[in-house]
Amino acid sequence: MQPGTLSTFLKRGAIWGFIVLELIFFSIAGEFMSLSDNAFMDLDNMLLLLKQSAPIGIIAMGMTIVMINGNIDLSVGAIYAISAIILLDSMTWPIFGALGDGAIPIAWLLALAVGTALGALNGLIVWKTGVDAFIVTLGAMLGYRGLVFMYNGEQPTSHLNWTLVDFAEAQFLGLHTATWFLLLVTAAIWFLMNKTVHGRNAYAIGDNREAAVNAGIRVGPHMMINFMIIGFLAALSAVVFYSESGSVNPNDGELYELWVITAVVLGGTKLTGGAGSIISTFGGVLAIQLLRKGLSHIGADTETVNLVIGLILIAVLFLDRQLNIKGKEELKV
Amino acid sequence: MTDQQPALRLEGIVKTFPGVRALDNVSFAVMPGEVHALMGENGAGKSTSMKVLGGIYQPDEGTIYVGEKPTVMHSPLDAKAKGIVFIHQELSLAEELSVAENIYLGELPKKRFGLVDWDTLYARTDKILEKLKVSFNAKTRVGDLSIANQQMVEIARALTVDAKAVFFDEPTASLTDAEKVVLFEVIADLQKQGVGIVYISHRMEEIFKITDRISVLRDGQYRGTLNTRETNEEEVTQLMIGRKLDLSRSALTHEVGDVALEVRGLSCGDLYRDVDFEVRRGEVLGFYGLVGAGRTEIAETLFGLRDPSAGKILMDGQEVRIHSPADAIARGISLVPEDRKGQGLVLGMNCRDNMTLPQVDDLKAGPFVAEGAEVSIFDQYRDKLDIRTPGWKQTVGNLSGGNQQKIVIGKWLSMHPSVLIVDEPTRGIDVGSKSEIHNLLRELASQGYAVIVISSEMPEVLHVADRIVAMFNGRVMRTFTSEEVTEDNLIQAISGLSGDGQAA
Amino acid sequence: AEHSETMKIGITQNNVGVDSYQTTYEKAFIAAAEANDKIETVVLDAGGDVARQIAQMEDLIQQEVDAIIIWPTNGEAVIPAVRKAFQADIPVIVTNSNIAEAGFDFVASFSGPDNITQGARSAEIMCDKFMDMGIENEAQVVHITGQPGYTTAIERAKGFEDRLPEVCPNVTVVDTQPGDWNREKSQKVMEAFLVKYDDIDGVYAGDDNMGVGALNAAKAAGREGIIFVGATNFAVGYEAMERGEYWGSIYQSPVDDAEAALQTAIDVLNGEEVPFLNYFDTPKITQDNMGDYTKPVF
Amino acid sequence: MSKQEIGSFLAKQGILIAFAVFMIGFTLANSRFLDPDNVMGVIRSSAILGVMALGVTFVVISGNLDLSVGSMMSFSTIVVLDLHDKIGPALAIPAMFAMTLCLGAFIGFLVGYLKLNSLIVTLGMLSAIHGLTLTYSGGQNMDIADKEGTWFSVFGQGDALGIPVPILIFLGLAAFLGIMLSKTPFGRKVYAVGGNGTAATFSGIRRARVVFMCYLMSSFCVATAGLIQASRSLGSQNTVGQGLELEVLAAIILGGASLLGGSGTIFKTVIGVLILGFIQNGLLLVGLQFYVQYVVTWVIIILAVWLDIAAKRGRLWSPIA
Ligand SMILES: Nc1ncnc2c1ncn2[C@@H]1O[C@H](COP(=O)(O)OP(=O)(O)OP(=O)(O)O)[C@@H](O)[C@H]1O
Ligand SMILES: Nc1ncnc2c1ncn2[C@@H]1O[C@H](COP(=O)(O)OP(=O)(O)OP(=O)(O)O)[C@@H](O)[C@H]1O
Ligand SMILES: [Mg+2]
Ligand SMILES: [Mg+2]
Repeated sequence: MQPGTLSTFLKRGAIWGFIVLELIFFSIAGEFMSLSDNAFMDLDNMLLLLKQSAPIGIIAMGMTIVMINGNIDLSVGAIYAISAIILLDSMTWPIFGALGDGAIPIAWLLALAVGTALGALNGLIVWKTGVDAFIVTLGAMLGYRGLVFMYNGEQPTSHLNWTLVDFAEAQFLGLHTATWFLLLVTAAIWFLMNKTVHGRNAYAIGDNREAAVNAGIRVGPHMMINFMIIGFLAALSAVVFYSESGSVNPNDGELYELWVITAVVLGGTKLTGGAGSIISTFGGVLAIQLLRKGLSHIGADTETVNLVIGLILIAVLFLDRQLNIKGKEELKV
Repeated sequence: MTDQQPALRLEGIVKTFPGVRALDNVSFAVMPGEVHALMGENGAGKSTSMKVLGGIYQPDEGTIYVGEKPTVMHSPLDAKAKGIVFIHQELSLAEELSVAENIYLGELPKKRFGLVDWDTLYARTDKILEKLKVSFNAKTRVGDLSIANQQMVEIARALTVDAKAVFFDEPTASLTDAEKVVLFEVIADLQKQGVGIVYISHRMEEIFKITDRISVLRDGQYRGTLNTRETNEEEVTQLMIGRKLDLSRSALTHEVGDVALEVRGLSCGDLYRDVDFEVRRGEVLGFYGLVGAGRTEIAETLFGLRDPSAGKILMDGQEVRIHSPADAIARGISLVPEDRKGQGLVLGMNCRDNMTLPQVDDLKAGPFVAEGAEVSIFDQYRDKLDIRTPGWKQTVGNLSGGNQQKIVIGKWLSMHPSVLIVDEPTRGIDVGSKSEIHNLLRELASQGYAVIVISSEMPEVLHVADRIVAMFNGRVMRTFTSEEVTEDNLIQAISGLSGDGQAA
Repeated sequence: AEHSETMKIGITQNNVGVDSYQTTYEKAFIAAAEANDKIETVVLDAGGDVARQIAQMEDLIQQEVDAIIIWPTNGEAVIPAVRKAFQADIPVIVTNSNIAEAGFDFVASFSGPDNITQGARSAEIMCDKFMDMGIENEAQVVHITGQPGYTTAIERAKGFEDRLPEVCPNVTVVDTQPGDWNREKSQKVMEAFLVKYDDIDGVYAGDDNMGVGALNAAKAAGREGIIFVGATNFAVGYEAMERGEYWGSIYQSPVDDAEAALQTAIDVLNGEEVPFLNYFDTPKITQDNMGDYTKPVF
Repeated sequence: MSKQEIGSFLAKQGILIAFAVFMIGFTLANSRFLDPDNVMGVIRSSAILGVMALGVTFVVISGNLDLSVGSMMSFSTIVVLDLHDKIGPALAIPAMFAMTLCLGAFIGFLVGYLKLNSLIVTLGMLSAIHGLTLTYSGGQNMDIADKEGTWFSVFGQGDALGIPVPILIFLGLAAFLGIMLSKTPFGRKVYAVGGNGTAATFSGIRRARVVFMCYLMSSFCVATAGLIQASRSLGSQNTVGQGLELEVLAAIILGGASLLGGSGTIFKTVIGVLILGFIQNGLLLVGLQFYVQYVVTWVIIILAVWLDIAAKRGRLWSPIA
């Protein structure tokens, strides 16, 4: 084993170690503190965990690309809400009325198209104006949210379609529909980032934008494509979730960006870009969902949940840093 | 070669930046199969010419011809498509990616569906690496390579396309002699294939060794082209700086005083072990060794940036513990670091503020920074070091590479240190300024400073140092006095074949 | 079912941290549950997030509780989750604000205030006062609503705006802006209203927190004679009424709310007959009758 | 003036120009907009956000972010209101400042000395401090019992020389911190650390200490904002500061500071704060829905930052291919 391999291994595995720790903790604590007779690690509960990870998880995959690319997207929560509105509202449009359930795929496509377009708009602004993505998407987070409210005022937008609900609630090979989407997206994005030229260029641009420009990579369109991907995935997440719930509040998806970024960072993606792994992001998503689920399993109250989630985030960051320190002789900067 | 048409020609190029006329009517032509040197002082406009050609900047006036055709270079991509390749002065690599991915950055071989063709990629890379005789392989992460090896990766890029013209901007600034030899072979190869080569360097010996013609810029203006075989260093220098240079070494006109700094048995993990040396007031101590020998790490330890794992540091006979640069500065140690962009300068700050940064706490009028005092310090060192800038308000990032380096040197000289450590002080510095800096270092020593010079250029250490510490692989192999040292025994020592028989 | 042993009741609340009504509700709920040794509870908070609430519903179903009480974050989005509980034979009691009609089939009972009536009553309180003052034909009112998107906010606003023209057809509502259930936000909104309109006779706020924010703005601007009416009487509102600065509100106790919900759940589990819409009473409270009510503890 | 000079004038003053355009636009739309009472009112209600933005400006220039200021402000407000009735205002104020500074010191320690990423640390603290506040208050609103008789109301409601005290605090603090940032060695170090932390370390600057101090200043400003807030309404909900962190960031960005660190000034932040305040107020006066404000803020942020960097680089469109 080369020197450093152990710490690399530990680092890569840190998130999975953390997940195991959570599982052990909640299983034991659950024995004493939970009302439920079912164990925390009950198979059904774990399947639910995967399903419940889907809304954040699907977006997190897109965020990983964007962050590896050296950008960030704070507007995903708003895109999620807009796409949801389009999804539910379009099914009630008179032109699709005659189609019955045939309107469903059209509604899906419309929602996905809108999400992709909003992502494209972010990407285009980042590309053409050269304004930092953090600022562009911070603005869009407000602006897109404004659009959400403009669409239907403060009213929720609802359309409960039981066919859709049944589809969303279905289980195939034991896994829920949402889980399938999450797994498919994870696999697809993993493939994109590791096997394709686009993916490798994303790493290169995030690592050293100037070098990429000098090497003739078309950085602008490349970034725009990534913003379109995350827009698409935010919409897909909405499609998956709202197919089941059938109603969207104008403030739905608020703070999603924070949860998503948290998951991605827990998974070890560098905030400055250039490094990150899809599989670890998946781990990050599970870790967060597990934490939420576990805390409610043992009956922690609101203030404790807030406190614990905040501190754990910091603790994991700290641990990650400790694992990364090479030794005492490291340069002190 | 006279009746051939040029591979690439510039005509009447003008490029201005706010307050600076960086290129003022520059014209020259590169023939296929020639090595064409571009020379000039720091800030003369060499890198800017290159960036104009590469589509990174658009010229305000003038025309670029590729072959006979007037051409607009829209972007680096465009330039590349037209067969023009650039090896930039500043390393331009993605550290997290592999060597192969960096070499083929922007043009990874593809299979169907945009998939990376890894097999082809590695095969091609291996072929290039073989040519370059390097020790790393295609899959190594670039961030794990030494600076010199990273430079080799950069150079490897020139070999990936069928280039019409290749530009090298100071490629040897951080290469060892062995690697230079390889580089020159590569250049000769390209030359044979009829590629036009533009070679930017401040090192005369290289220029005269490998180039066919020399074009000279001064203050953004074209000063003429010379045939290398028909000219000499003196003429080129004169054209570059408008006067003759005195290259003689100022002899020691003073007594060497007592020991200012002493290091005993100093070790730092695997980086270096059991290092002993001392430096006296009035003396220039050189550190010479191959890249990776651990010299920089010793300097960083002395400057409080690394904690030693064993050994002690003594100043004026007293053992001292230095935990931070602030400690080091308080004890009168200054360090001119080797990486000016990363470690030396705050690029977005102006020249004055950069120069006075380490002493900003001491330059006070009441609770405020005494800006008048700062300006006068800046003016003093601008004159002393001949820094070319429109004024102290200029953002340092807009200065040419060499002038940036001078700001860093000025920054630490103005601290009046008792021990001055300079790490690769003349990397990227033009001949005129280089000899000025050498003289300055000698002069400082004669004023009673203890000076440590770390350099990878043998002529430089031989020229400025009174004694030379030869390092190999983290150990001191031998310490030479200037009487003992010869090129041969120095090379032996730094290759691990110690002059006095200690094998490594 | 026969429930001689302990009953396990799960509750998922909307957003506990957001105001003291919800906090007091949670405390009262836990206290009421602890007072009854036949009951064990799992108390969850959705933090205002629909997705989290649905996940909590799924968790509660998976934990096989005997009944679920839900304070919906969105009255429609939770319907499929409620259906799931229904299909798992777990009775669901909706509390505080109801779910949409499409879900009524899956719900055992709703227990809570009638927000539309509350809004209407606030309109009546205001109108009556205007009549006392003799300005019922010219009065201008501004309306500060709760957090956009929340059922409670929407229903109260609807109740108020539908009822006011019925009782006082000549009173005009000149402007409406949300105060997000937030006193500070509401103060800012009111400041702008005060600049914009020289003549404001009444302010209706979706709850007393916002009402008091608006009152503070009016006091700071030195504008007097404005009639403030709110809803969900908070301690601050009660105090302002004592000082004679705030006219009236709707008395709604989170303790009643919580106890009613728990009792409804127990009744359902015990197989008793419960009305489907189990409203608890939320009377009008004004400076005139406030002596009949104790000061709220929240 | 040459074209270039116009360009650089626009670059430096662009935000002021945008500000002027806005003021004129709103005045045309509603004549009361420039009413002295309204202007005072806007500045006064911007003071709380403004005071917080002053501190965060230091943090941002030093190259970090602070997303915890909103929930920290809720904490300060709740604490000082609670202590007011328990130990009296004279003791409550210093006690609250001490507690808030402890939080700031904790964040400063994590980001400065342990070198943890500030985005994530302050995100974590956003949640953790909210939990802390809820634990402290038990989730209840906090109100002062005797609202009429306390001198505590002076910070939020008082006047001096005809000017509301919050405005005096805001502008006074802005002047003080502005001078500190632009004229003192500490200010210089903040810029250096944000511009290039490694180079700052190599220059003998104790980077960790500088970052630590920036967070301390930030928490000091938050405590001051909490004081004004508490004094203004003499009672509060637990969520009073929620979401302000983003408004603070928006104001600082509008002022033209780079989130990468190393640039920005207090003066520009003040302008940014005022722009946000006047937009909010202006739209309310014009009678537009609150969500129009979101869209307007979006457009303005992007235009302001775009024009700013476009003027700096001398061309409108980004040079990236
Ligand atoms: N982006 C810029 N903005 C303003 N001035 C610039 C910019 N780039 C270069 N300059 C100025 O243009 C002049 C030429 O710089 P250039 O980098 O071409 O010099 P050089 O000949 O490569 O010098 P060196 O040998 O030091 O690398 C210098 O005075 C420099 O300060
Ligand atoms: N970017 C880098 N990332 C990781 N390790 C590096 C990097 N650069 C250098 N090193 C390692 O640090 C050590 C010292 O490298 P360096 O080239 O600075 O040596 P040096 O003795 O200071 O020589 P020189 O002064 O010629 O640079 C080597 O072991 C090298 O592998
Ligand atoms: Mg150059
Ligand atoms: Mg070195």
